[in-house]
Parts: sequence; structure tokens; C-alpha cells
Amino acid sequence: MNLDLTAEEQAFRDEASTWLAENLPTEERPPEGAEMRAFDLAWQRTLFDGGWAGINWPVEYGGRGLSDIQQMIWYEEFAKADPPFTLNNSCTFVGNNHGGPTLILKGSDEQKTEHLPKILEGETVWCQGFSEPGAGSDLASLSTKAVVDGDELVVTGQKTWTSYAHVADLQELLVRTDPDAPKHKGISWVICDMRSPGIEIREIETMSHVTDFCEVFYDEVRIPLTNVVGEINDGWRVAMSTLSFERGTAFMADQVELAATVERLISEARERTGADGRRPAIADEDIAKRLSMARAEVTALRAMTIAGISRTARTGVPGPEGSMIRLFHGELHQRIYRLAMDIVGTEALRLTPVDGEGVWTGPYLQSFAYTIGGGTTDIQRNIVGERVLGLPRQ
Amino acid sequence: MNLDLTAEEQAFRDEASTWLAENLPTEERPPEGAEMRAFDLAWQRTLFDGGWAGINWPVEYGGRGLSDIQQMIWYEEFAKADPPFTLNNSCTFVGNNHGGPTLILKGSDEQKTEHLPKILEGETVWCQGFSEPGAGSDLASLSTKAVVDGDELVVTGQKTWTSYAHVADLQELLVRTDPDAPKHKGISWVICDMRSPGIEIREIETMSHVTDFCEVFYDEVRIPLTNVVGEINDGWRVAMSTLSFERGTAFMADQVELAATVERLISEARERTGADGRRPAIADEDIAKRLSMARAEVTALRAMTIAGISRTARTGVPGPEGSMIRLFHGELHQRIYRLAMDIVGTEALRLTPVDGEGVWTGPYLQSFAYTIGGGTTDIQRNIVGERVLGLPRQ
Amino acid sequence: MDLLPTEEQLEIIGTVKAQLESDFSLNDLAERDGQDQVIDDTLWQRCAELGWFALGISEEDGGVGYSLVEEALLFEEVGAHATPGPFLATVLAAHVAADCGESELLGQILSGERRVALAEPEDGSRHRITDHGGADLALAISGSRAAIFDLARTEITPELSLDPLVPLGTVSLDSDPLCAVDDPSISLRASVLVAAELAGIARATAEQSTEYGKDREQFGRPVGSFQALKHRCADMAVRADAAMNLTRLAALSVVAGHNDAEFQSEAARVLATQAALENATWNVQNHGGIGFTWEHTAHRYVTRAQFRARTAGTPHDHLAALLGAPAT
Amino acid sequence: MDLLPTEEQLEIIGTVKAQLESDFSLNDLAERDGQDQVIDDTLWQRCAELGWFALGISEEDGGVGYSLVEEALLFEEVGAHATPGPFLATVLAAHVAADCGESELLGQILSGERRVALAEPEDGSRHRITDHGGADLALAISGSRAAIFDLARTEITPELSLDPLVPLGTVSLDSDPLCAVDDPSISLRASVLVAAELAGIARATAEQSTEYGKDREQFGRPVGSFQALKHRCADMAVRADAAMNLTRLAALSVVAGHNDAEFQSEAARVLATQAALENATWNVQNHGGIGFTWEHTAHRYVTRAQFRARTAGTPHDHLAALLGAPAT
Repeated sequence: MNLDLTAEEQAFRDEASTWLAENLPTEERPPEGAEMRAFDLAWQRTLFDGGWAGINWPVEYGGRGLSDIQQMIWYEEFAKADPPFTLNNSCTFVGNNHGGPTLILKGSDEQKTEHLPKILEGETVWCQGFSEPGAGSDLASLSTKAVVDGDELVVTGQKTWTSYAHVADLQELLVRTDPDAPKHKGISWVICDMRSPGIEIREIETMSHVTDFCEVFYDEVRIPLTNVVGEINDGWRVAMSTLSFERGTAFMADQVELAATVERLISEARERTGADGRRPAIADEDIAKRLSMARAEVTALRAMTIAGISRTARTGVPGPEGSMIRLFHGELHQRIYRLAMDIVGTEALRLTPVDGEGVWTGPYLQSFAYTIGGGTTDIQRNIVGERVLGLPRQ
Repeated sequence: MNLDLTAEEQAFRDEASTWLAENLPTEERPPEGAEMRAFDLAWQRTLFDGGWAGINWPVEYGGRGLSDIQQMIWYEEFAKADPPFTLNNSCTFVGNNHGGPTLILKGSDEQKTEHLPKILEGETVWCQGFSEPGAGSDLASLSTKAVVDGDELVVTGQKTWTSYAHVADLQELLVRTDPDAPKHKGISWVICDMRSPGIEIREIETMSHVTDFCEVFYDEVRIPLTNVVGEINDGWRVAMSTLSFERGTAFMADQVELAATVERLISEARERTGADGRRPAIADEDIAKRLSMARAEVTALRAMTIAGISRTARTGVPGPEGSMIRLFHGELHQRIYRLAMDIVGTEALRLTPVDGEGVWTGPYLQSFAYTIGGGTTDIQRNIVGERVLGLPRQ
Repeated sequence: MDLLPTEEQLEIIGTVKAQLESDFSLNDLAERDGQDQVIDDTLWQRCAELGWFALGISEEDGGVGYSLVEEALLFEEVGAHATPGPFLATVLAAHVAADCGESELLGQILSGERRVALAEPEDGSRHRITDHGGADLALAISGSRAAIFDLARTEITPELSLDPLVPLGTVSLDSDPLCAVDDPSISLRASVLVAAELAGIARATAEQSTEYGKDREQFGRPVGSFQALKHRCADMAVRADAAMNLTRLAALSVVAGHNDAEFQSEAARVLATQAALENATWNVQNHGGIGFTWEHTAHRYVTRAQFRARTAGTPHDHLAALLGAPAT
Repeated sequence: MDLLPTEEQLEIIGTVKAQLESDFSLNDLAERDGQDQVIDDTLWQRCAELGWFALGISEEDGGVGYSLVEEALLFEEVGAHATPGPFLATVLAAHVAADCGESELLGQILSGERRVALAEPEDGSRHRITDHGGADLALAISGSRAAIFDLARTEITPELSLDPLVPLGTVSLDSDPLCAVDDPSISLRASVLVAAELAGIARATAEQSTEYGKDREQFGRPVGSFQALKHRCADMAVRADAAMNLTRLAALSVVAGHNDAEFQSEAARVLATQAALENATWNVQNHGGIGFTWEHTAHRYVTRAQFRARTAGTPHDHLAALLGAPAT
């Protein structure tokens, strides 16, 4: 047990801090469409050129081959740099944190060579095609079907909750290739070109006024069999292997940012007049106690993340304990924005954007997603109960 | 919809208030043993002589045949009279609220004639023999067996959580009379004489230092078949019919008393120095908000109780909605005593009795029982979900 | 003593429900998201004709002659259907006009001819105003004082609203009011009616989650068969039942002029606020991804509950008022 | 950077665990419920011999030469086993004695010859005292000042204790202390050690509920297969994990002398307090009737958590301190 940074880690931190001070964009991120895509890819390219893309990706695939601790240090320095946008709110997220890592683990040499550099260099946008209207929490019951026809798969069906499908080049797509096998055994993980004929994309508006989510419809879409990642019908295992990484480090940036959010909220509560109209909001002990508890909780989140990294460093693979962090983070994120609604008084009724400085109501609406997306908290609690604690399945 | 009391109800309220002022014992209730039994029975006799026993029992069985509203009025007047003991914390509870009402509904004429007057007149103490160590939440899986031998049942097994078994004369006992039938179909409800040979009673101490609960062991205890209430093997239905009354009015006294507790706690918070050592505890907005919310909640409990009475008045039988009141009351009761622990500061570390004036830590420990006894909150939520809301069973 | 609606009251509820479901469907109203005037004149007129603004006004004043109890039943349904529109300010203003003896003004309000927006004092003469689309009057309540202002020559600065069906803005009310009263019964009435609307939100969201639990299947069975959702639905039902019955009790207590009227009203307001916010929030969660979409109505209840929690006083004010109120 | 115990630390944990389970079993200790001296001299002596009081004292001062980190690991196990006894005051007093250069006194404490009760200031010289059975010294901490008093000629007024294994009383400490320091590191250490004990309670109760969920059957299957209990166990595990890891992080931060040491320690204290109280409470509930009995150990964690929540400062103090502490 120690908190020491190695000389290398310390140098990394200094280097990151210096680079960010010089290279962080000052303009806000365009909220939608082609400008958004261009902004996100340009930032990815800037990161790549600066040596900050794929920090914990293997060197052979263009990454820097550094540790998860260094990855975390990067996120911490990014948050400290007071950025005008949040790190994970980018159309490069799936490529960097999900599609890319999956190819590294399970892709063929050709797949790796073709796709990984383009992800890091900011040339392609990936999206995820997992959820379906009839298969939400019960992901494995997905029904989008893929029939082998020669050296192609012919895909028909529908996906939903596909972030950034409307600006994506490629998709990690789960399809049912064997309708007769048990539900976990007949699924394949394929790379789908989003410009293929037969694909129709429809944007879904969310309660937080975000339109990054899409429904994707597939009408006999032809995908080469060479785009299957891993074995055919083994897609569930392919997907699960990367989901553990998702639980491991993908959301670390969110967690680090949440700590900064709590500090901003404390400042807000000091500066703003409270509900009684006479004293600062923070003078109300109820508000003060909740802010204090929020501080303790985001700090605990950091401790859990470091413990998770320590564990992964020993075992090589993130364990199911990552679900505990997901669960804790999702509910904490919501609690913090609900507290913000109580602190800002009648400002709570004025709508703000989802992202940006000193905005609270947009992020409050967005916070509802944190206990739903990527597996509801019910599912996370099942995973913790069964896989971490060993309680019997239902 | 109206809040009017009829002239009769108003007269009843005045009469109750006057009588209580003149007849309420001033001494505290002895905490255990024969003195406790004697005290409880004497008070029951006083009630009977004053015309306050069996307020909503039918007149033909010695009751007053009055309405549930009048029953509630009585509880309210009792609480207002600032009594030195709580009403339900009595060894006469099971006879008055469970054994008696069951006989009224399902007993034979002989059973009614023999037992009902003695309950009202304070001559017998009843206890309940339902729970078993292996059958807690899953009551219907009880295994205490009863074999018919001539005109007797021979009972062998064990019961637990039998309040006041050590001072009881009679027991409402659920036994398995048909081991081969489905679990709900082979149970009988019998009256067991607690002085029968073969009965052994062992007191259980609770975390709140109460020793009213007992384990009861039965070793070939002989009970006349004439003591079966309702049909043999139909005991589950007999038990359920009275459980609905338990949900209906039996705990009304607790609810009324809880409202008085909140007012006492508010006084306590005004008079006592708070955690910061400078101001009254109530000056802390966190404490103030929780007290305010508690006030709203006990008031809502009263509204729900009146609504329940209104519903029963129309249908004749209390519905499953009573479980909503039980659930709400149990958790509210706990919240209030936890709030008390935060208000009384380091006094929270000094143990007090469970019952009495200005005591908080004993009742805090006792409050843990309120979400366990008579069906845990998990079971109550199942009942609400399935029987009130019609959600599918698991 | 009885807390269930009478046959006559059940009929009122039934009529209101039918009307709200046919003419005020959220799917139709969604087209006006963000617009200044959400309820058009025809629709408002119809409400007036149904006597909704006049329920609690005495017959001699041209009203229907019922009481706050029936008004509360109306508002419970308004909440349950997340119906937008200046119902609260209009109903309260009618009572203010009646109190002042302004029969012409009262007539115009009851007939739907003049609509009343709600103005909440923020700082001096500066008010937060809601539901001002199509309104030519504004009602401002501050403590026991209630006043009706003419909006004719007043400029409203519009603002982006958390709830796109509740137009929001700020306004300075500097002119003399058309009429004003000093009457605590107005704010008591406001507490009960807002509580009723919030209780309606709590009830509707509990029902929406329960229905979803019966219909939606995952892992081969209805999601409501899983304890996690089943128990949440049970908790939601309890919250709704508590809020609803307490609000009805409070309305009765106010009408009867009981000593505990203020206590009961504030208790109802406090409890219903919490019930609505909690239930509306859980309702989104219970629906999973679909509950997070704009298309689904779940979010309507969330933002409406946030508005109503801050309508006619803040949660902080009401918690303090309840703690300060004499118990009986 | 690493938050998992080293091999050496795992060995310490293992030894402590084994000792606590064999010699400090709650079933045996239950016989001393309500007695003045719960831990007899032999047992106390054995702890001294194992070096438990000396873990964080430097070797030159006669200690083992580890740090607050290892002390925290010890206290986590003390909490997890609900072990009674004046561990906290003794370990802290050793540091006070070392700070003062009182090597004789230090030696007596480390050897188990003199035991130290904990005195919490209540009003002027009046203190609440705990674990005084067999103690001849008392440690009083107030802000950054820590002082050791001789209890020899002091009268203790015993009081009924919520936790029958934590003797409770009041005492006036009027005499001059044997030694005193003004050193914020003592209260920082106290925060971390109390947090560790509370985190241990949170962990043990999470484990106890989980085990019960696997073993106990109702309705023909293990109760832990029902979502209600399964999800509560998951929440308890998360709370315990958060409290444990944060406490370890705080201990490391204090040892490293980082700027955020106070922040981290107060955060750990605040979080562990809540985790212990919540988990201990749910643990009783999860066990149903059996959890409510005196015989079962579930209630031990409840009352111990209530005590520790108010040991070396109150929840209110620590919440305020955390909010006031600079973030880094």
C-alpha cells in the first residue's frame, strides 16, 4: 500500500499538465451534427499528435503502453485544467474505450491494422449497436438476425440507444447468427460499415434534449464475414470481455470530473443566497451536510478506482468489482445534481445546456441516464450480488 | 367525504376523555413477570367495567358494537391522556386483537361462550403460536405437527416469537395436521391450553432487552379436537381472515401514539442543546426538516387510517391496503427513533427502558422490531405489489 | 368521518378525467412544447364552460357552489394528467375577486374571458411569472396578501423553462393591482391545491410504473415480477396513497374551519412535494431507456413536479411553516 | 500507487484476525455484558505482547516501527469482530507519550501494564468516559490538544451503556495531566482509526448478511436469491468497500504528510460512520427475527457503530470539518 508516484508517473503528470495548459481548446464543443464530429475528431488528432491518445493501449497498436494509473493521472490533469467540455461526452468514446479495446483483445491482425490507427488518429467515429427495443436489460435476448450468404452476413433488425450513429463510420454490432442455439450462444460481434445500403438512422430525443442517441434500422444489410470479430456465434464472450474494461477504466474520466463538480457546487453554495433569502445556501445545515457527504463520496470513488487499478495490476483483468464502482458512481452522480437543484433555488426552473460551466439543470436532466445507460442499477446490483458476493441466481 | 363526528361519536369522545382523566393508572407498568400480568389484567378489567373493552366487538359477545371510527377516537383520547404506558404493549393484546376476533369470525358457539367473556373481562391472557424457527417469512411452511389420536390432537414441535407465552393461559396455535397436503392446505388453527403437560417455555431476550418473547416447545401435547377453530386443515384461511383485521385496526393504537411521540420529540429538540453545543437542536435545519417531515408523515398515517376505515365501512372487510399502512408505519416508526438518536446527542449512548416518559434509546432499539414482526417489510411489499397493485407473483 | 369521495364527487372526477384524457392528451400538447401559449382559447373556454374555475365559488357569486374539496379533486386529476395551463392562478384569482367583491372581474375569470398567470415574488417588484401565454392578468401571493395585476402594459422577459409546457419569464409588477386582499385562506387554499396536483403526479407515476411492470417483459417474464421493481412500485403506491389521503384530509379541515387547518395543509404540501418528486424520479428509472426519451411522458412528471414544488412557496418555506404550525 | 495490502500487511491482518476470533469471540465476551471490566488482564497482556499497541510507534521508542496504515488495518479487524476494549485510547496515548518524551509511561502503555480509557469532553472538566474498567489512565482529546490523566484518585460515575461491552460513565478531570501535547496529528490519527473501526463494522455486517443470504432458506430457496435481499447485500458491499478503501487512502495520505491528509481523514470518518450505521441497521433487518435477538451478534454492531460514531468527535463535528477542509 502506497500513494507514491514513480519518477516516471510524476514526470507523466507534469508533462500532461504542461501540455494541457498549452493545447486545451478554449472554444466550447458544438452541441451537434457535423461540427460536433469535426471538433471531436480534431481534438482526438491533437491528442494523438501530442502523444495522449491510447495512453494505456499497447505500443504495438499505436498506444503508449502506459499503466492505468497513468491513464487516471491524465484524467485528473484534464479535469484540473478546467476544460470547456467533458472528456467522455465525445463521439470518439466508443472507438477509444470499447471498439478499439475489443479489437486489441479479440480482433484479427487485419482488423487491428485497418482500424486501430484510425481510431487513435481521429479518422473514424465508432458507435455501439448492442441494445434493442425488446432487449434492454436482457441484452442476450437480442433478435437482430444475420444470415450467412456466401462470404457475407445479411443483417435485418433494429438497434436502439446507439450514441452518435448519425455521425459514425463504423459500428460494433451484435447480431443473432444462430437462432436455434441457447440465447448466449448464437450471437456474433461484427464490424458494420455505417454507410452500407439498407441502414436507416433515426435520432431519438432524450428528456435532457440531447439528440446523440439514435435508432438504427437494418434492412438486408450486407457485411463481409471477415468483419466478424472473434469466432462466429461467440460474440457474447467477445462483448463481455470488453464490458469488463468498460467497468474498469472507461468511466474513470466521469468519476474524476464528478469530484470537480462537487467543488464547483460548494463554491456555488457559498456564493448563492439560500432558500431563506438571507444567508448563503451553504449556511443551511441540511445543504452543508449533503455537500460534505458528497465530498466524502467522490473521494471514496477515487479510492475505489485506485483499489480497482491495484487489483487489475495484479490479475491482468478487471474483476466484477468494477460494477460496484459503476453502481456507486451512477447513483452518486444523480444525488449530486439533485442536491444542486436544491441549492440553486428557483434557478432550478430555468433550463440550461447539458454541458458547460456553471450549468445545473441540463446536467440534472442528463443525470437520469447514469442509472440506466450501460445496464440499469438493478442489473448492476444483480452483478454485484451474484458475481462479486456469490449470492445464488434467481 | 367529511370530517364530521356524529353526535354519538362526539359524545363518545367526550365520555372517553372524561373517563380516562378519572381512571387512567398513574403508576408505571411493571416491566415483567407476574406483576406485569396482574397489571395488564387489572387494567383490562377496569376497561371492561368502564365499558371500554371490545369497543368494536359485537354486542352479543360482550362488546359495545361500535364503529372503527369510535375505536380510533378511543385510541386518540388515550394518547392525549398522557398515559404512563403504551396501549399495545400489553399481554392482553393477542386476546383482544387476534384470538378474540378470530373466535368471533370462525369459532363455534361453545368456543365463543367459553373464551370471549374472559378476554374482555381480563381473566385470560392469550398468546400467538404462529412463527417457527424454520418458517419465518414463509409462515405456511410451518412444521409443528399434530396427529389425531381419538378425540385429541397430539402436538410435537416448536414455535418462536411467542409474546407473553410465559404468562399466557391460552394460545392460538397453528399446526400441521396433514403433512401430505400442499403447504397451505394441511394446517389447523387450535386453541392450546398453555398449562398442558409437554409444553416447555424458554424466554428469548431481544436486542432491546425485552424478555416478553418466548420459544415454546411441544412434546406430545394433547389438545381436544373440540379446540380446533374452523375446519380441520382449514387453519390457513382462519389465520388469514384475522390477519386482515390485524392490518385493519390492531395497530391503530401504535399509529396514534407515534404522532404523540413526534410532538414530544419536537419539544425535546427545542429544549435540548444541539450538536454544535450552542443552539437548540431544532435550530439545525437538517434536524428541523426531518422533524417537519415526520410531522407530515404521522399526519398522513392518520389520513390513511381514516381512509382505511372508510373503505372497510363500505365493504365490511378490511382490504389488503392495510399492508400499505403497516409498511409505512413500521419504517416511519424507525425513522423517528433514528432521528431521536441524532437529536439527543451523546445521550444516545445511555441506555433507557423501552417504555416510559422521555426515554429514547430503549425505544430506538425496540424500533428494529417494527419492520420485522408480523411479516417483514419485504413481505409487506410483496403483499402490496401483488395483492393491492396486481403485479405478477415471482 | 369519511375520506372516500361520494357518488357525486366520483362523478366530478370521472368528468374531469374524461375531458383531460380527450382534450389535454400530452401527446397532442407536446406539439406546443416551448410555445408561449400552450392551451388555446377554445380549450380554455371549454374548461370554463365545464365550471372548473367556479367549482369552489358560491352560487350567489356565480359559481358552482362546491368547496375546496372538489377543487382539490380537480387538481389531483390535473396533476395526474400532467395537464399544463394556468389552472391554479385562475382558480385562486376567482376567490380573490370574489373576496374583493369585484363581480365583473370574477365573471370574466369564471367565463374564461380573462386568464390569470401566476407571479411569484422574487425580489422587490420583480416576479417570476409562469403560464403567461394568453393571460391578461397575473395573481401574486405573498404571505397572506394576494393581489391581481393587469398585465396589459407589462413587459415579460421570457426565459428557457425546465418544463416546456410551463412558459416561464420574469416581470416587474410596479402598477397598482386591480384588487387585493389580506386573507390567509388564499394561501391555505393554494397549499392544498398545489398539494393535490403533486399528489396526482405521485399517483399517476405510481400507476405508470405498475402498468409497465405488468406489460414489459425481460428475461422471459414481466419485469414487475422481479422484487426490485415490485417493491419500488409498492413504495410508490404508499407515497401516493399517503399524499392523496392527507391532501383530502387537509381540504376537509380547511373547509370545516378546524383549528388544525394550517397544520394539515402544510403537512399535505410537504408530503405531496416529496411524494411527487420521488415517484416521478423513480418512474423514469423504472422505465429504463424508454423512460429517458423525450417521447415518453415520464419526464413530464419530473419537470412538472420540480415546478410545483416551487409554486406558491418553496419546499423550504413549507417545511418551516409546518414545523411552526400549532399541532391542533 | 497501490491500495491493496502487501504480503507483510496481509500477514498482520491474518494474525490479528486469528487472535480476535479465538480469544475475543463475542459469544465468550457476552458473559461480561454490563460488567465494568470486559477485557481481563491476561487478554490485554496478550495484545500487548503481540505488539498491537506499538504497531505505529518507532523502533527507537520501543515500538514495532510500522505506521498508521498498519494501525488502521488492526482497527478494521477490531471493528469487524466488534471487539470491545480500550484499543483506541491506548494506541493514541502511546503516541502522546512518545510525543512528550515520556518513555517510562510509553513503556507501561506498550507493555499493557497501564491501560488507557477514553475521555470525551462534555462540559468544562466533566468528561464522558468509556472503557474505564481496568484502566488507570485516561486520554482526553480536545481539538489539537491531547492529554493523559491519572485516574488513580478520580471517581467515575457509572451509567447504563447502550453497548453492554462498552462501559460508560462520567468523570471530572480536574487535576493536571501526566503529560499533554498540542499536536493535530493525534486527532488526525484518531479520525483514521475510528474510521477504520467503522469500516470494519460495515464490512463485517455486509459479510454477515451475505452469508445469511446464502444459508437461510425460505419459500424453498436461499433468501439471497430474492432481489430484495440480494440488492441490499450489494449496497452494503459497496458501502463497505467505499469506506474501507477511503480509510486506507486517508491513512496513506496522513503517513505521507500530503496536503490533503486532513481532507482525506475527515472524508473517511464521515463516510465510514454512515456506512457502519447503515450496514449494521440493515444487517439486523436482513436476519429477520433472529437478528433481533440478544443472542445473535447483529445488534452488537448497531450499538458499537452508535458508539464509534460519537467517539473522538461527533458526526456533526466531522461533517463540518470535512466541508471546511481544503480540498487538496
